[in-house]
Amino acid sequence: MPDLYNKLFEDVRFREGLKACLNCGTCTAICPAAEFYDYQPRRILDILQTKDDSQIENLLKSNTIWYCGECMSCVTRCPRGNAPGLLIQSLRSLSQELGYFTESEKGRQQLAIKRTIGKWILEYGYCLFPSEIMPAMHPEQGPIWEWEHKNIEAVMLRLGANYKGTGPGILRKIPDEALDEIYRIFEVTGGISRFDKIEEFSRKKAKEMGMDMEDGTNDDYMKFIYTANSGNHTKKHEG
Amino acid sequence: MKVEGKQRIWMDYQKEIAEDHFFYVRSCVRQNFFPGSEKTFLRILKSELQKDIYENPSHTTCSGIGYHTDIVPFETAMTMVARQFALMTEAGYENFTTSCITSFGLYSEVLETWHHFPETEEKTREFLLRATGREFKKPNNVSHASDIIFRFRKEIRDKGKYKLVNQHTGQPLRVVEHIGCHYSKMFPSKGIGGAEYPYVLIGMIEDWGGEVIDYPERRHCCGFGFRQYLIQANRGFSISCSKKKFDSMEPYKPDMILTNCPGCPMFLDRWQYAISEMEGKTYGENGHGIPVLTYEELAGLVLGYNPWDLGLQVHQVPVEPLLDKIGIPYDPEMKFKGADGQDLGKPESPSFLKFYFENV
Amino acid sequence: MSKTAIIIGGGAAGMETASQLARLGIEVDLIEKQSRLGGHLNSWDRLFPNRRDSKEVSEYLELGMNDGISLHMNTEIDDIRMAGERFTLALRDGNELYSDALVIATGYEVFDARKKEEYGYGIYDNVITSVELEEFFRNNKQKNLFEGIQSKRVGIVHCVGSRDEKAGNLYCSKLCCVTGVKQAIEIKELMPDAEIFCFYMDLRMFDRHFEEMYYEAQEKWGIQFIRGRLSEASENPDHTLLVKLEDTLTGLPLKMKIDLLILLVGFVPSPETQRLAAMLGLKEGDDRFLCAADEHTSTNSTAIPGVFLAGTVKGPAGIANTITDARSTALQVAAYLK
Amino acid sequence: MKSFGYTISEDRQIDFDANDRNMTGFINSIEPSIRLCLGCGSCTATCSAGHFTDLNIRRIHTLVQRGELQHLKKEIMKCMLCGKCQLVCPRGVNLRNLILLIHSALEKSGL
Repeated sequence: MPDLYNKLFEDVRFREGLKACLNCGTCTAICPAAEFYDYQPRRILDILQTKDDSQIENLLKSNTIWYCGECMSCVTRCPRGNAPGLLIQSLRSLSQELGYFTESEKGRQQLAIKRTIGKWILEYGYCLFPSEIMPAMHPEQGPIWEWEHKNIEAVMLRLGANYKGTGPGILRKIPDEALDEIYRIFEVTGGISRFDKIEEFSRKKAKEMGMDMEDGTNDDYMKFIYTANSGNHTKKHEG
Repeated sequence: MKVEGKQRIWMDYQKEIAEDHFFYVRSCVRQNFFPGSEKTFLRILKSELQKDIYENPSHTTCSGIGYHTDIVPFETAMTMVARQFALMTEAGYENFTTSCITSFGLYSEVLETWHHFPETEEKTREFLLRATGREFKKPNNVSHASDIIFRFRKEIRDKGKYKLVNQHTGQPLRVVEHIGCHYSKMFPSKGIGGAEYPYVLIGMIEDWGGEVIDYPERRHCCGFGFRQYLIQANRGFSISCSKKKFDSMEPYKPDMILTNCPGCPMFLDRWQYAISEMEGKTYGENGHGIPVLTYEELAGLVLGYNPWDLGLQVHQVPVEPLLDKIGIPYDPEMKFKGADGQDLGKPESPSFLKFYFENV
Repeated sequence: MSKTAIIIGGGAAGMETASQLARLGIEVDLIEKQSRLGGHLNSWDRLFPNRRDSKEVSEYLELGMNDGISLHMNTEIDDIRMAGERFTLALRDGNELYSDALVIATGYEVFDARKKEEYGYGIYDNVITSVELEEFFRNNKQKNLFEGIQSKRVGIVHCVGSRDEKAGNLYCSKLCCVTGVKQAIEIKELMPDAEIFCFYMDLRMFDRHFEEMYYEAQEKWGIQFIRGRLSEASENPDHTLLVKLEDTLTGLPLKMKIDLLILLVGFVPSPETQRLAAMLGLKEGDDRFLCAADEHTSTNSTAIPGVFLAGTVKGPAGIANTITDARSTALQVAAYLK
Repeated sequence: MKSFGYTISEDRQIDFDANDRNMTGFINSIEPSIRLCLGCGSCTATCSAGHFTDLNIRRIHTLVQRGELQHLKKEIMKCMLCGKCQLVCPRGVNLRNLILLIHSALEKSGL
């Protein structure tokens, strides 16, 4: 087993986020994830403080670390200056580096995020791009988005955007040189390697689950991870 | 509730906001969902306040949503941020301002990290140089675009045509404010008014004539939670968070919700629609919902800009009841027209949320 | 000429030090900046653990104010000079006092609850401090604490401004726990149908009969203890409060409506203590309370010959320990002056 | 009503005011020692059933005080009523009786 605690400790966010927890629960008290998921940020610190790699391994393979919404409300309140939200980020990073994320339903979703947000960052230079936000995948966006999506160029023109245009402005086409630069940044800093790992471990998992996985967003595995919900995430009481 | 108590706290969290010469970076979510807001922000700064604000066409996403969905490593995000700083340095600017709260939080986090762990700054400089050949200076002043509108709120009021007053009753409009989590929850001193009672939107509402409502779930996240919305299987979390806020604010009968984060207004707007479709429940008066505005949209209304230039037509919750209350004229026929009056058809009407109605 | 001592601070520690030194035949000047002796004791109603009237302790201390003690009320100190083994105190009124020994007994003040922003003290109508509750008990016992409030649920919040990096105080104020339990019982005595909750992290019932009082609170009075630190309070439309904490023994977040929230504010060094320490060059600990010459064996003297400490300038302490400490200081001063 | 592929959830908080605490009152009045818990966890540590199941007797005790009894039916069936918890309790809380009383309280209210 890799030296998990020490690997986590290499992450500055981990060092910044874990001082010494006194188990007061101010984090869990106001954590939106704790309100709706079987989740307590306090427990995360409890486990990490043990430095016990077998417990940490379980955590890295669990749904637990994927419930947090990274709103960082916990950071404001902690009387000891811990930052549970930052610890979650370091745990998620390590879970992906080691491929443990594919062991949980919520962790497996990383592939879907990589293939949407990740792809768009490199392709458009934006985290989102309107033509990609399909009303069918986002029905809650309502009739207004359906209308807007259908008329995107005209609506963007009406609202003064420079949609796919050159020069500055809203939703301009980001110059190819700039896109090349951000690709190189991703290459140099480990971003591309993170993406490759998400792909590689997911492919392995899809095979193990006997599911078809291609490169886009329409294969069985992608559809499965995008929508699968066991319903076991919100339970309040044991038994 | 004693407002003096809050005022004392606001005094403790004063923040320096540059006066002029801004290097501007955009927001991914805002450009997608509220393009009119960014347009309005620049219009106010340039034509109303005569400020110098520069946008480099080469700037990109800060990768914040990727960072907070954890597909983008911290080192990558730091270098993406460094590249934006390099563009600023090259253009000769020192005051960095961003349209996005996630970005604002990330810029703050990166600068703090560099401060506490100087080796990370060194490494980032090396990465950036290797990847792009660029070098950078750190900004002198980092602000969120709402900080700037806050700073010039009185000038906006003085130039304004409208006040946040209900013209039928003469009473101030009752406004709920919602602050993006990453504005000050991580670093209270970086937000006007701190983390517990942020003042950035309250200052605008008060100076423009409205009344601020404080309600129990004011500090609650809207529920975006990055991966919690982006993946369909998790959206139950996202909508449940917003619903909690609506249920908590409902008894106070707010006339509108004002936001400073790009994502929050979209979710608070769309989830009202989704809740109505899923449960038949609508908030606000007469089944119209509670209009959700960005601070730029509200500033634009105060200044008398055409609501359809501000982009208020791309809200799912109709804004007309609010316009009527303030007494702002609008042409219903033009709401869904393109530039030069081009016919674009109309969105369908939701099942429960009242979207089309007679002009009062 | 016989040697004299100056005691700065006329609270319990200063009064008892003065009284004991006078008994030992040493001439004492006792300086108090207010118009009344007794310090914080004047604000408390009944004392833990036996709930005896604080006025009885005040009376005891006043009995010690005998011949040999010159009282300087309403007196502030502008400057202290040390020359050889003599101290010269320049007073605000232009006078000077001289002595061979100096006792710092300037005590503490309570934590400013407004700094704990998320509890809304000074903002929400029904949030008060434990000190205000004592004042209420002392002055308005006949009145209804819940006047204008419909139901009667009280929340008592432990560790307000203590054990809290963000409040700037990492230390435990140690007397708040027992104060909370005492006040819970007292509210219950006044209003038997009140429902009372203590929100705590640990109950530090360190002294004699404290634990028994906790037991009594549970057994006789039905006070409920919920293990979790209060995370935030906000105001409901009807001016009641919505509080949120984790019920850590179940691992679930908990919310409840509270009619009156009482904040158990901790100890912080008084500004006067810090000012005098700076003036004299006395060592402050990382908690900003003053350091004695040795933490275990010389708890009343300082690194400066002739300068002594008494009471809560050294950290949180209750009345009994303060009085005991003051006596021990008096002995050390007497030995030094001999 | 439409479905978008997910549901709006109720929060998991203990909503103290929404809970019916009549059963708590009933249990506490019959077995007053229940009030005396100091949360030390000796009971859970020694619990025979707790070694083989996820039964947590201290948690059950706390949930009863919060009025969260509705879900305990299955949970208390894990208890073997051996009474070791009571033996080790430093405050002499009759936890065995607590289990029995939860049972009868639930039965009384038809749960």
